[in-house]
Amino acid sequence: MPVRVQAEDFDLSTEVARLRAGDARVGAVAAFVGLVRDMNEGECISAMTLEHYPGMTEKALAAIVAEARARWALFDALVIHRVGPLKPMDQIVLVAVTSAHRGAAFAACEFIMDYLKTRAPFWKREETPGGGRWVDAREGDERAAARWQDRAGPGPADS
Amino acid sequence: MPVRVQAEDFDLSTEVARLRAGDARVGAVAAFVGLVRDMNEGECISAMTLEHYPGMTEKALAAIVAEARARWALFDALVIHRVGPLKPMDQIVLVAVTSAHRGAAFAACEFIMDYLKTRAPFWKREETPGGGRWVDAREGDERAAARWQDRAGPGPADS
Amino acid sequence: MSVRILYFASLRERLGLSEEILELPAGLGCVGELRDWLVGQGRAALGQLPNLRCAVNQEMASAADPVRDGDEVAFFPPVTGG
Amino acid sequence: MSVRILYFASLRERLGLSEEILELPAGLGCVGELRDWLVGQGRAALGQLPNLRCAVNQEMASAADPVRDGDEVAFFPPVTGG
Repeated sequence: MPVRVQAEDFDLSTEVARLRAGDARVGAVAAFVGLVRDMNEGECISAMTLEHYPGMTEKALAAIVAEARARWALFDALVIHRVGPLKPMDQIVLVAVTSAHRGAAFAACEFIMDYLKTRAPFWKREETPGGGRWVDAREGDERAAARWQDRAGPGPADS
Repeated sequence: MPVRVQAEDFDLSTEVARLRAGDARVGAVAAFVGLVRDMNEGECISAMTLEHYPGMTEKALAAIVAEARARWALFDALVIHRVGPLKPMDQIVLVAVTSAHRGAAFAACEFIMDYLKTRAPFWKREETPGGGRWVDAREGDERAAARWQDRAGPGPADS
Repeated sequence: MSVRILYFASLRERLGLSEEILELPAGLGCVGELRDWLVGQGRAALGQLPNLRCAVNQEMASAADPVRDGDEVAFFPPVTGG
Repeated sequence: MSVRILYFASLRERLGLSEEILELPAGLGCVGELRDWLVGQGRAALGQLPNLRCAVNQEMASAADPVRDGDEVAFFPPVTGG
């Protein structure tokens, strides 16, 4: 299953090893890990809670992975996203993709993160000294996702 | 030390954990692992040997990392590159970077790989059924590295 | 017709409600009409949230998308995962 | 002047030589002149390799870069790591 939404933590090496297990065609693994920071928008963060929309979240992530696989020559792809209470330095999300070459791997991994940020139904609530607050969506995330609409295919590193 | 050239294998989780240890400012880790494939240029690969230029290799890698740190707001960066005999599915190279945001992390990680591919003195010799052969440099790698000359700064995801 | 309605995140908190099953009056054809009707039924926060987002049957939807009997309709603020 | 010369990868194999310390004749001012002189001294592979690359004192160099007494000069094919 290329998509997992879970409260439990994950181990990067274990997940990447499983993703490429036995596949000697894989020349490139690109991986991204998102983490809880102890500061956001100038305020100290003591804890965070991630809410999601069970059912839709998994479908949205699977659709994003399917689109990445349609755009780039990937062997496999994995998204793990945690939900529930988290604290600074905790891992939030893992995206990992395997490909023959690095250009496709980097592009697909960043594409999945950019689309996840704008299309997967997760919401962050942060605890600050002034109380709890829901994180506002960042305009930069919309721009990051929009970049991919002009970029249908692989970059120069794939030739 | 952000650069290591070694015969020994490495563990992705251990290296990433060490890279971000205790730093709660880190919101994003981008990592790349390059692997030995069992096919290249249409021929089966049974083994590979990586030669390097001791001394210059470490300097070249350190210079590439320094340039990445000058271009993007990174907290830390790591390059591990193996040398000596390797076989299909073995890990060759790890590049990992930490940043507050994913745009800088992705860009810096891909930049380091693109520059490493064209500027760090490593040479691959592959064993094929027809005998040993030195791998030819790929024109696509030069183009991938050249892309960064027009891109001085962060991308849209960093705003 | 009967529709299951879900609210998430800040919207859920403001409404004090995560889910309801409502019998809708005839003539409510699209998501935008449903939203306006809900505001009139006392779900005022639905009219106050800038950039309100919506999904119908777990797919992102816009105000003009149709709502049919048995649908699951969700309202929520812009997503902030990752 | 005395210069340490290194050869790597396919060039090392073709020459059957990884390193030599040579006393150069006066008037050899740059990397390109050194390369041509070495070809004349029997290191023919140096003249046959397309895209020959060079480093002086462990920094990438071009044919016009100077060579000085005590320098470490390396010749090699384009790099293929990663």
